[in-house]
Amino acid sequence: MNVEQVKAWLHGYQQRLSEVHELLDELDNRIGDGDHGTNMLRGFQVACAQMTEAATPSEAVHKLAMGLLSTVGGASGPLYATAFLRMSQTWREMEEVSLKDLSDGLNAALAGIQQRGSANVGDKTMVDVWAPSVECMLSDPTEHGLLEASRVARQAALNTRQLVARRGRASYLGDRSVGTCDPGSVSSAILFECLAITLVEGMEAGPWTAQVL
Amino acid sequence: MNVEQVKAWLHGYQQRLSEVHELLDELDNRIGDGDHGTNMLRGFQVACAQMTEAATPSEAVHKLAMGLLSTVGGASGPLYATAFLRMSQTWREMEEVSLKDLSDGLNAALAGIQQRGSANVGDKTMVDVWAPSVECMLSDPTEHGLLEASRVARQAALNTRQLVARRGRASYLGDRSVGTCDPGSVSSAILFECLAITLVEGMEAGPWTAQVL
Amino acid sequence: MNILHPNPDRLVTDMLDGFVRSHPGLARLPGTQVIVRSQLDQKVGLVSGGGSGHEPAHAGYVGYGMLDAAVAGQIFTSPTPNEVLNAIRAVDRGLGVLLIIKNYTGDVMNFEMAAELAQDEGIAVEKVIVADDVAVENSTFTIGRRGVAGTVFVHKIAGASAQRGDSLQEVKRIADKVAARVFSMGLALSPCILPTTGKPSFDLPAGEVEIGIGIHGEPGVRRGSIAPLTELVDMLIDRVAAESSLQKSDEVALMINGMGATPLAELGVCAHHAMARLDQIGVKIHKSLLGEYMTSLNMAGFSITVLKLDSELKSLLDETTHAPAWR
Amino acid sequence: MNILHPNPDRLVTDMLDGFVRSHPGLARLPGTQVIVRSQLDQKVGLVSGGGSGHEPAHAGYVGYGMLDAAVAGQIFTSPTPNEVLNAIRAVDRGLGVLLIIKNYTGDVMNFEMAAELAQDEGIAVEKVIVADDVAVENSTFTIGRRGVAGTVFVHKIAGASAQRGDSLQEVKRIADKVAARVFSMGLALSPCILPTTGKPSFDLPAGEVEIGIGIHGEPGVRRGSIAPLTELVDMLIDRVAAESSLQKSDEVALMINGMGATPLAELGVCAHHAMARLDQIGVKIHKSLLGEYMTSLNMAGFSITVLKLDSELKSLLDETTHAPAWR
Ligand SMILES: Nc1ncnc2c1ncn2[C@@H]1O[C@H](COP(=O)(O)OP(=O)(O)O)[C@@H](O)[C@H]1O
Ligand SMILES: Nc1ncnc2c1ncn2[C@@H]1O[C@H](COP(=O)(O)OP(=O)(O)O)[C@@H](O)[C@H]1O
Ligand SMILES: [Mg+2]
Ligand SMILES: [Mg+2]
Ligand SMILES: [Mg+2]
Ligand SMILES: [Mg+2]
Repeated sequence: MNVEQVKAWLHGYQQRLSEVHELLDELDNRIGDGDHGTNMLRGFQVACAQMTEAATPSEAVHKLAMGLLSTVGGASGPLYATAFLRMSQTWREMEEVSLKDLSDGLNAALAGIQQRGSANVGDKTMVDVWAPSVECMLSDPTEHGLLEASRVARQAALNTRQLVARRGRASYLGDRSVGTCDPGSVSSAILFECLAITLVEGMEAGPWTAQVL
Repeated sequence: MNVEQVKAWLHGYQQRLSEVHELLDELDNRIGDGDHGTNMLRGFQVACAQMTEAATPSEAVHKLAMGLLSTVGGASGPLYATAFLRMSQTWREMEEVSLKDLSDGLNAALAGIQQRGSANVGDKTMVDVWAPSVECMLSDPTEHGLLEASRVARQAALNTRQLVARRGRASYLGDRSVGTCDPGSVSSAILFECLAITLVEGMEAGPWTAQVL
Repeated sequence: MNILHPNPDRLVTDMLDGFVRSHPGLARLPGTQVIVRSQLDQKVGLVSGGGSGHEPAHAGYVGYGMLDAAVAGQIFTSPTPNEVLNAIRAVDRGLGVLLIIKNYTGDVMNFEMAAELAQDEGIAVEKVIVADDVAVENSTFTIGRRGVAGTVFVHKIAGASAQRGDSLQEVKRIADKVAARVFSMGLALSPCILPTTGKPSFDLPAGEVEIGIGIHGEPGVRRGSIAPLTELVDMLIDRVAAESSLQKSDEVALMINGMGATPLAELGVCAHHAMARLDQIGVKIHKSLLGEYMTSLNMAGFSITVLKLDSELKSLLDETTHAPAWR
Repeated sequence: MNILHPNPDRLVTDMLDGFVRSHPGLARLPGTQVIVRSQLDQKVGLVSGGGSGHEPAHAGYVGYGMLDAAVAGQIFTSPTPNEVLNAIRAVDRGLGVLLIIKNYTGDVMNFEMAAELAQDEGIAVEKVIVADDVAVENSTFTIGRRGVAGTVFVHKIAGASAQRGDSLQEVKRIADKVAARVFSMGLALSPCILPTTGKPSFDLPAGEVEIGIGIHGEPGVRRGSIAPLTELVDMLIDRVAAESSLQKSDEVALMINGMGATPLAELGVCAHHAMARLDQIGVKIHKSLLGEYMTSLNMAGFSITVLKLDSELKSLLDETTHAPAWR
């Protein structure tokens, strides 16, 4: 993956956010404070514009992270920013990242998310998506593994519906948090999906609608 | 009219208020602040109880007025209190009041209301009811005149519907005050009606409902 | 959805007791709905009041440098003459009492009857009638304008005058001057819900606003469609400016007053736009008040008040007060 | 019905500008959403903040004797680390800075990232995390309780400590002590309407209340049917009393906090009932605050906060402050 592909991935994601931000707000409204889509869209709009000058994958995600850090706020801001900062560190000095490097970067990102937010799998947070998807990529760092990771991410996001939230704002609802998919998990699954779309010919965006979620 | 009849009149009125206070509130809600029925009921409940000891018509309405003065508040409080104070002055020293005395008392009451509130006929206030009814009684101080006064009062209250308010809270609405009967006119018309019921055999209460008003 | 009051008859007295225990400088005259300063100074007494439902008015303006007593009626109902008389008697220190009355038929009549009763007892009583609501046309055929949020400026400035020891005539002169120079207009985005009936004070279709409202949940003098906030604010400021003949170099005090259910965040945005408009006109803003000063229960909306200052009013406005709701 | 904002992106900055021009002691750091005292004293700096929509929090608590800076995020969204860092840099006088953070994942992470960045620059930074909401079960499996209205007491008392010249460690000790002794719980009679979407934050059938709400328009931990106010108040007081192990002879500060759309009249009635219940328990009320301190836009409802005092906290609580929203 070269720097242009990294940019394509993230611009693609920004584009997707502009389509689904109301859906993410709606999910967050049910078990949180209704701003996850607005937060993410605001952040990626500004942050993506700051990537323009970046010459390497590492630089691109670093600029993105700094942009997120100064615009998103909320819980998702520091978490996504930390994730991209860790990718940037992993890919330092690389002109291009292999699928193996990509997997390592995503793995480091997951570690960063967990360090910042101390959530575990099953807590109904974005970790529920990142953990199995990264697992997938690590064990099979190929196009096939990436497609699989995207599929797994989607399923994991849907599976958060039946979980009781134990981290983040939704956790205050206790049992009442069951029955709605976690918004950060959905935004994370879409990030993995956009990655697969960028790197794998013929891969298409899945339906993310209120009916499905 | 002896003191017991005065008390019967006002207790009858209190009883009637407990039936129509929500209607009066509703009328006041449309062009005022929705409290005329509540104000009147609160006032007459307390004030009627204070009449018990009264030995003469004058004393009865004096005690009633003092009770109203300490409980009603709002625009209607001082107006009705002034009205009954003037009746009390007119009837001073009388053991019993004739229909002529009654007419004089009501006429003095009207003068008091106009002095306190400086409203004229046509301003969409209780004066629109008092003025023609008192006129009626003065020109024919008999049972027939009283029945006629009650009928005139009712019609005058209904006629306030098409007037633009120029005094009281409804006046702030300007042209928007047209289309609803003035609540103080309705409560006044019912007062005249109760008087006729007390003094004239066979007289019955008319329908005061949202449909009619 | 309103609170369910176990005993609606005690709503006002319970509220007053909650207030008094939260503000050590206030006391309730036993057996009445009158709030007085717990310690009175040797000066002209100031009494205001009106129906309840306008909190923090009027009890919130009782304190050093403002009122000596506030008389609370039932919700949106003028207090009775007896109650006002209780207040006058309690605060008179032999130097007379000024009544600050908002121009509503009920308030005027009840306070005037009380003034007559007090004068009969030998107490010197003067009154000022506040009629700052420029939404209502001023004409000799009507009862004139309503008293709304601008009344708070009369409390403040007359309060400072009385506090420094001015005579009853002088306090009245100053109060009349403020009343003559204060102009307000408001609008509602929703009615209020009356605690007695649980019903809205009027129906307002989505997308419409009531323009030129009073403070008793009444509909406005006209209905408009909802426009961006800047337009609504400009409309209010422009009307107030025209009615008060605001000039380029005038100095004013501004009040952005919430009607009860408008978030302070949105009032802050209103304040920003209102000041921007006054800047355009070239008016100097000496002081700006932001918050809830004269409410209409839980009505959503706001009013804008402009007081034209001169050096006398300015210095009195800037004097210290300890009344809990002035800030 | 909400206000129509011509430019929703500028909602927060317009609001802050409206605030700043209404309060001469406040200034906005140019280009940021940080409100600072216009004159800083040589003392430990105090910074708090969070999402907007809680007004008068947090800008209203900036002033002599309370905060030095408040950082405002977007509506209900934690501010970014950059913004918090701006505030820390602005108020540090070489004596260090205390961050007062409400226990929300977003607030904690963003403030902590800012603290790390500031420490990298050589600024001494400490933090206190407020988690006063007893509606949420406290367990090691969860993130613990939320920070709600009780945070205002931390601002006040830590503010007094810093103002008298205490060291960063001492201010932190006192702030932690307040945080450990403050307990809150609230309920909602209606959701709030989000200005961004114009939609209610949740659906609530008529006749029901959300019990144990936060301050971001979230539904409560459970739903109940509407009961007379006395019962609701008793329920909140009893829960707070149990969680704080209130004893007969304890002395407390009480806060009755409106969520944004509940009339002050009704808050006064709440205060009356709450104090009656505390009287029954035999607790002494040293001070009682009544009004809107930490809101959730235009949500209808209220919260009750009890702070258990000792002589140290009592004297700091009684110290002077000029922050506009403290009264
Ligand atoms: N401790 C945590 N660890 C990992 N992810 C978290 C944590 N807390 C919250 N999240 C994620 O953040 C999302 C919410 O983000 P957002 O709505 O933008 O912020 P906020 O909750 O502050 O409003 C949740 O859906 C969840 O996936
Ligand atoms: N100046 C006036 N003269 C005569 N009657 C008046 C005047 N002003 C108001 N009224 C009467 O009072 C009634 C309203 O009374 P009420 O609702 O109890 O008081 P308020 O208007 O203070 O709420 C009106 O319907 C009208 O008939
Ligand atoms: Mg959220
Ligand atoms: Mg009325
Ligand atoms: Mg009334
Ligand atoms: Mg948020």
